[in-house]
This record gives sequence, C-alpha cells and structure tokens, in this order.
Amino acid sequence: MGTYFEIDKLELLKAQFDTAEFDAEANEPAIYIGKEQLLDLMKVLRETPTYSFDRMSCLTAVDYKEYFEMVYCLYSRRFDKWVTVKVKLDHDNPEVESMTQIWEGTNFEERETYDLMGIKFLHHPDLRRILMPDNYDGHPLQKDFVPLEPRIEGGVLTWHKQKSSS
Amino acid sequence: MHSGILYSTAQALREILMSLVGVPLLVDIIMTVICATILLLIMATSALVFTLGERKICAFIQVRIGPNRVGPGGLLQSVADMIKLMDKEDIVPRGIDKWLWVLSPILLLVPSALIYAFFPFDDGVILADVNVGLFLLIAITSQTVLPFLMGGYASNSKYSLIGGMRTVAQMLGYEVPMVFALMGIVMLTGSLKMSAIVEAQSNVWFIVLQPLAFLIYIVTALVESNRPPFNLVEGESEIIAGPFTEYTGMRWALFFLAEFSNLMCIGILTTTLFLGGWHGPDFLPGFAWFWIKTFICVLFYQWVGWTFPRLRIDTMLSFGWKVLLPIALVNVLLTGVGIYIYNIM
Amino acid sequence: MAQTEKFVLNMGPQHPSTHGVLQVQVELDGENIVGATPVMGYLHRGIEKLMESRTYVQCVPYTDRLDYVSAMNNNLGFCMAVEKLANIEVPRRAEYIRVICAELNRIASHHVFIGSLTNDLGSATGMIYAFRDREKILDLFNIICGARMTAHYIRIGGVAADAQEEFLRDTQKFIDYVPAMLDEYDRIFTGNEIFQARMQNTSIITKEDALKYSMSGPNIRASGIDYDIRKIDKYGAYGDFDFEIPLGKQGDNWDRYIVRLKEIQQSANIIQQALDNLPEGPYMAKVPKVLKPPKGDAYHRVENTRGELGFYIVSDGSTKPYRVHIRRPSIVNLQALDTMCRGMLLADAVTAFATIDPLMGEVDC
Amino acid sequence: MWGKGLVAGLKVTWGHWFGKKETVYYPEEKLPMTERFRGGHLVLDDKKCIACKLCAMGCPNAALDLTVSVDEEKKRHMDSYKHQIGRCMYCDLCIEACPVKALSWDKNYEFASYFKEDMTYDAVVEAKNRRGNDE
Repeated sequence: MGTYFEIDKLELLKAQFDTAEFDAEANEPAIYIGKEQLLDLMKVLRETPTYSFDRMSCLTAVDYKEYFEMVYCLYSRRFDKWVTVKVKLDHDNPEVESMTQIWEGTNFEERETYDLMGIKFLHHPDLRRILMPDNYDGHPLQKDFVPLEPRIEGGVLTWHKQKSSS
Repeated sequence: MHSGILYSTAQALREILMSLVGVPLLVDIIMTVICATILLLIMATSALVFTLGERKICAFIQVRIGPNRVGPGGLLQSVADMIKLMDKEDIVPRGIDKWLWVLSPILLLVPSALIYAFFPFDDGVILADVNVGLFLLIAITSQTVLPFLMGGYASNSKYSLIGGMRTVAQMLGYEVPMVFALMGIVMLTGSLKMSAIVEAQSNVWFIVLQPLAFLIYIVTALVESNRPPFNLVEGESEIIAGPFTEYTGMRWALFFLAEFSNLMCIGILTTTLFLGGWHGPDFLPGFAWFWIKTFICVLFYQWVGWTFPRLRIDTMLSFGWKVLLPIALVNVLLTGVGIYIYNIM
Repeated sequence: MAQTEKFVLNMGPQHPSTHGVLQVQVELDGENIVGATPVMGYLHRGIEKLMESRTYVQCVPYTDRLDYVSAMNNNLGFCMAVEKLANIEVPRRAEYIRVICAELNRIASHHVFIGSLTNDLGSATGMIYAFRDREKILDLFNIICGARMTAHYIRIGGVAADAQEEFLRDTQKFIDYVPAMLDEYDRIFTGNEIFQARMQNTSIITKEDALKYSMSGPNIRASGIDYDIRKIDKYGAYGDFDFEIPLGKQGDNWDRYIVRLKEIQQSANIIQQALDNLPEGPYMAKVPKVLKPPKGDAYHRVENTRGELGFYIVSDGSTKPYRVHIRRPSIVNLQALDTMCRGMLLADAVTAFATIDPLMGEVDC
Repeated sequence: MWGKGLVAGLKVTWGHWFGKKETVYYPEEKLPMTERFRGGHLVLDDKKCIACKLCAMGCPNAALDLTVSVDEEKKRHMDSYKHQIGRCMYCDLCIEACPVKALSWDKNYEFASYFKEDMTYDAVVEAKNRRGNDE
C-alpha cells in the first residue's frame, strides 16, 4: 500500500478551502469538506502537479442514520499516495456534485451509489438505476430500508410495500 | 459397357421387372422411384451417421469421450436425438410470416436432395447423367440461399434476419470462385457430364493436375455448406443460430438434416471432382472406394471445422473476392496454358 | 424507395456469449455497431447488504460468490481489509500460501478467459482445452480446501488449514506443466491466422480512454499502462517475489489476450518462487473468537484477476461490519464497452465482451 | 507464410483426436474425493455432541435448525438437527465451530432431488439410522 497523504499538504488544503477539516491526531486522516467546495477540492487534487491524484479508486456512501457520508478514495499513480475525501450529506435530501465531471470512469459507481443508497448526483450524464429494477422504489443500502414485495400485475413485475407484518 | 456390382444388380433388377411388367416406360418409372428412394434413404442415413460422427469426432478432438449411453458405445445416440426432436413441442412464434416460415425448412431440403441425382456412385451408377451435370449441380446448390433468407426474414427475429443476410452475402460471394475453380476441371475434361469427369480421372486424379483448384474448392465448399470455420450464418456466439433461431422440433430437424446432407454432398463432390470418384485399385469394388474417399473427406471437413475459430464477415468476404477469385482466375489461365502446351507436345 | 434504418439488438441476458447474464443493447447499422449499452442487475444479490448482518468471519464465504472464478483473490481482499481494520499480523507461511493460492486462481481465471474467448470466436474446442487445464487447478483447490470454486480458504488472520505435502507436490507438477500448456495454446490459438485476423486492431482502447474509464487489471495493462497493484502496493508477500508485468502495445483485443497469456507465465513464476521459499511456521494468526475491530474505516485493494478489487469496510466496534463497499473491477471496466464496440462489426462486439472479461457475479455483486 | 498457424493447429487437434481422453464414464467411474472435501450431508456424532448450538450460530445463512432439550440432570440433548441443504453454502464454518469435533461431511455429492423439501434432512435421525445399521 502506498503511503498516506502528508499532514503538511493537508494543512495547505485546509488553508485553501474554508470548509475543509481533518483530524490531525488520526493515523490516516480523511479530509472532510463541505459539499459546495467538493468539486473545487477534487479539481485541485487532480490537477495540481504536486498532488496529481489521477485515479478515483473507490467511491461510495455510508448511511450513518443522521446523515450520509460520501467517501472518495483517491490514488496518485505518480507519487504513490493515498487520500480519502469525505462529504457529509443531509439525510433528507442527499445531493452532491457528480465526479463524472472530473473522472469519467465514476459513471457506473455513481449510478450504483444512487441506486442502492439514494444519493442524487448533480450534473451526472445518465443517472438511472443500474442494479435494481427500474420501477423499484427504495434504496436497499439505507439502514431503514424495508424490502418491497414483488407482484406481477398485468404481466409486469411491480413492487409493493409489505403489509405491516404481524 | 459398364462393370461393377451396383450396375449389374440394377441391370438384373431391370430385367426381372421387365419380365414381370413388360412395359419399358413403366419399368423406367419403377426403377427411378427405387433409385430416388435409395438416394433419400442414403441422405437420411447420412444425417443419422454424421450426427453421431460429428459428436464423436468433436468429442475426441476435445479430449472427451462423447455420447456413450444409448446403445453400445453410444451408437444409437442419433436415433435417440431424432426421437427427441420428433417428440418436441412445435413452437410457432408470434408475428411470423407463416407461409414463408413453414416452407423454409422444407424448401431447404429440396435442393439438398435433388443434387444426389447427379452423383456417380459407381461405374454407370448415376440417376441422371445429364450433359450439363456439373452446371446443373452448381445451379441447384445455389438455390439453398433462398430458403435461408426466407427463414431469416419470416422468423421476425433480428438474429434470424442478420443470419439470412449473411447467407446471401457469403453464398453469392463464394459461388463465383467455386465456379471458376471448377472451370479448370471442365477444361481438362472437356465435358460437364459427371460421368465423363470421373472417367477422365481413371489415370490421374484431378487433385494432382489441379491443386490450386482443389484448395479453392475446399474453402468454397466449406462456405457453401455452412461448415465451421465459415458457419457465419449460424454463428452461435453472435447470432445464436441465425435463420433457425426460432425453429423447434421437427422443423429444426429439417435444417439439421439439410446441413448434414450438405456435408455429405461436399464430401461426395470432392471425391468425384478431385479424388477420382469410384476409381481405385481393383481389390475393392468401385462404390466401396467411393464411400471410403467420401468419408475421409467428411472427416477432414469435420476436423477442420472443430479446429478453427469462425471468420468475421468482412474478412471472409474480402478473402473470397480479393484472394480466392484472382487465384481461381489464375488457375483457369494456367490450365489453359497447360492444355495448350500438352496439345503441342 | 429503399431506405435503411438503425435497429437495436438486445444481446442477452440469455445469449450464448454474454458471460452470464449481461445484457447489452447493441445499436446496429447493418452489421456495424453504432452504440452499445450494458444493462446489468440480473444477478444482483445484495452482498453488501447481506454482509451488514453477518459477522466478519461469516462474511468471508460471501466474497467467494463475487467473482466466482477467482474466489481466492476475493477472500484475500476482504481478509486483508479486515486485518488492516483490526491490526492483525498474518504469519509469514500463511502469506506465502495465500500468494500461491491467489496466483493459481489467477491462472484458473485466465483459463476461463481464454476458454470463453475462443468459444465466442467460434472454436468450442479451444474452450474445452482451456477448461481441461483449469480443471487441474480446481483439483488442487479441492485438495487444499475441499472446494473447487467457492474456496473460502483464505480466512481473517491466515488460511483455513495448512498446505499439505500433497498440495505442494501437485502444485509443483502443475507449474512444470505450464510451459507445455502455453506452448499448446501458442500452437492452436496464438499462431492461428484466423485468431489473429479476428482480434488484431479491433476494439482498441487507447491509453487515454483506459485512464478516463478508470480501467484496471489486464485491460489497462493491455493499453500499455504499467498499473499492477501487486507491484505498486506489494501487499501480503508480493514484495518478496521477482516478476514482470506484461504490457500491451495498443490496447486491442489481441493485446488483451496476449497480456493474459503472459500473465499466466508470470503467475507460474511467482508460484515457483513461493514454493521454493515457503517458510515454516503457523498458518493462522491468533484471532479472537469474537472479532471486534475498533471503530473506524479501512480501504484495502488487491489485484484481482480482473483488476483493482477494493474493500471499504466501516466498523462501529461491534462484531458485524457497519458497511461494506466493494469496488469491483468488472463493473468499472464495463464502462469502456461502448467505446470498444463503436464502429466495429457485430462479431467484434462478442470478442470485445470476451476480452474485457466481465464476470456478472462481480458486476452485479 | 500465411497458413502455417492453421496447419499447426490442425496438428494439435489431430494429436488429441487419437490421444488419451480426459473425461471418465461418470456413474461407473467416479473421481476420488479429497480428504478435505466439503459436500453432502452433515454427519453428526450424537454421542460426542454436547448440543452447544455453536454450529448453528456460526452458520452465515441460518441453514441449521436445531432443537435442544435439557433433561433433569441439566444435560443437553440434541433432539433434531435439521440441515437445509438449499440454504447451505458449504463454507465449513459449522464444522470448524464445533468444540468437540462431532461434525463432519459424508462427502456424498449425489443428493439431487425432485423436491425442495427433500433437501432438508435431520442429522440426528441419520445418525441413529447409521448406528442401527451398524448394530
């Protein structure tokens, strides 16, 4: 595993972005950033030659019940460095800028995150469900998800809320 | 004038019939019916034999044992296959062009069956030894294009349609080099008559005199009979089964029958045109030589088929038009020059 | 008046050459492809959600079902992520056995690749030859862990059982067989002119495209980008071994095939080194019966046969993971399908599916 | 020269055509199962079993359905040991969890059945039958 991003560079970023935060005590501190500045931060991380995080290794979301957290693991092939960027999102209306504007290869991963976690990506070229059926209502990886009941109505597979199980 | 067991048997039969019936026309008709029946039986048997043969050979090449459950060593496997196919539900898909769809497999069988009339199985044993034998043969085989296209169009399936279009492209494309390749033989023989072609090979087989034509013929024959590596029509990894995607049960079995009949046809044709037909050393009768050579040819075609991957449509067409056709033309030229020199000497 | 029209062909989910249940909507103009859209989800089992209700130990067999032709690599990825989360030191011998198994499985997976590729090209015989050789590896797995595909052999903290003499001996036998095997492949596939004509200069992914689509594994290396996590991260015992990373030139189907063939050679090379230097010692670290990693998260990636396989695990301090995310290489690689197929013929689309080597168990997760 | 590779390929298949075959006549000839092979029914040694239920707890898919009774001497007995093969993924975790090594596989992989219900069996009953046969 390559080494983690240096603390002093994190400090630099913190000075540059006012919503950026990190836990200096932690072993491999993730950068927390406000969702308005996410796109700018990512652009800086990718395009600044001294950072050049050119690979979006992993993109996912975690449901912490009160809020959602987007997790981006970036990797720099040039410097063999890692950094984790996290964004906290409102639980009621999770919206975040799409990373396809910087890394086109995140298209399917964002679609998957939208499908399973219900996070809306703004400016995504093709935000549709990818794994679940198109007429499915609900996002399975949310913690309060209740599976829907499949039923065939008029030759079409439809999904319904389960009757309150006794 | 002719020798050979088959010919003498037929003559004896004719004499017996003559003494029984007495009307030459009626005897002719009866004899023709008998011959036609035998030919159809040969065709059906070939399908049975080659189903098993194909599966066994494919298995052996693929380091497997192959079918071994039905009958001793799996010998009756093709019978079981046939029973299964007859037993199957006849599914007629929605939205098809009913008449064309139903007719396609039947029509496909007609040319495959017709050409058996022109094969000289032994000395003098040929149902219709017409003057334009080879010409008719090629004309009839090229009719197989139409049923394929019909089936492809009528099935109302995109896979079938693509398969049908491919048939037209490949069969027409390879008809031309094939005809030019066979032209060399016709030039050497000086006749289109099948018996004359065989007769001309009593000393030297045409494979020696026409090696280029032989190679071209092998390739074109594989294409014309949809054998791998040229089975683009039914390329199962791309278009599932091409024109027969939507056929089931007996209808599909008819396609199957035509395919194996075609396989045997190209075996027989290779034997007749290049390998000296029924000629061979005297210790075996002519028809035995004929069948031995045919089977060797069929085995060769199956061996090739199970070794190579399928070609792509553009490679195949450009190969036909840009490589095979010029070579075939050169072959015609060389043959002409050769005949000229031979005549001078 | 005659007119032509583009039409959409639904290839899959039931089609002889879509590697499971991938559906590709191919837009065709005659036989020319003008667009290809993969449609997924037919094999979606919700493994990420299932793992949230299983303990860490119980999660491991589910990773077998992700990429079911290289189960060992998936086990390895998950176990290493948990070990990173819980700070477990794995014994040296276990690391070596893990490498042997993972590399054997890489070879087996490439056998499936070669088999399905040749089958899609229309040579069923090739498939049987590749699967015949894969069978030898599956038999090895049967010896060491009692299962052929869903191995569940690599566990958190080590491996399930020690490698027996029989396994090591048979592995050595297999490694000795590899050159003969590759020679046969060369004679029947690589040297074959029809194969070359089918694959060379088709479905090219340029370096830029490969990076743009975040591709990984043999697919990105075929485009000429030196990106192998075994070499970069040197996870597990990979730092101890000397091996090369085969690279392609232009990223066409042919390069993707050749890269994988050469990788078989390199994997055999690694296994040979691991067998020669296999240390003695325990095969399992001391892992508490009830594993409770500290609160926090960890991301660990390994080089799966299809590329960069990452596990992101969030622990809330209980026995069960709070959230597991699996970064699957197949689904990311599939994004390039449209670029690969555009402008090619229908037959090339089938080759492209085969050489991109997606595995639906992994794509749909 | 073009065509050399084709001939080489033909040679390979020719060699295999008459070479040794890799497959076997299955029902008559069976491949040996290895020592660690996981598959078939669970064999419960009901004399050793202490009815601790650790195997059921270790199962990731809840394929084991056990009923345990406690007699007057506070001794636990396994009354039924239902193994639902349809849910089992042969991960071996139940066998590894057993503290007294009372579980093992019978390695018989031929248990296909027409009905789903037939795939569930009771290991305690099987153990008793086996003992009955031995005696």
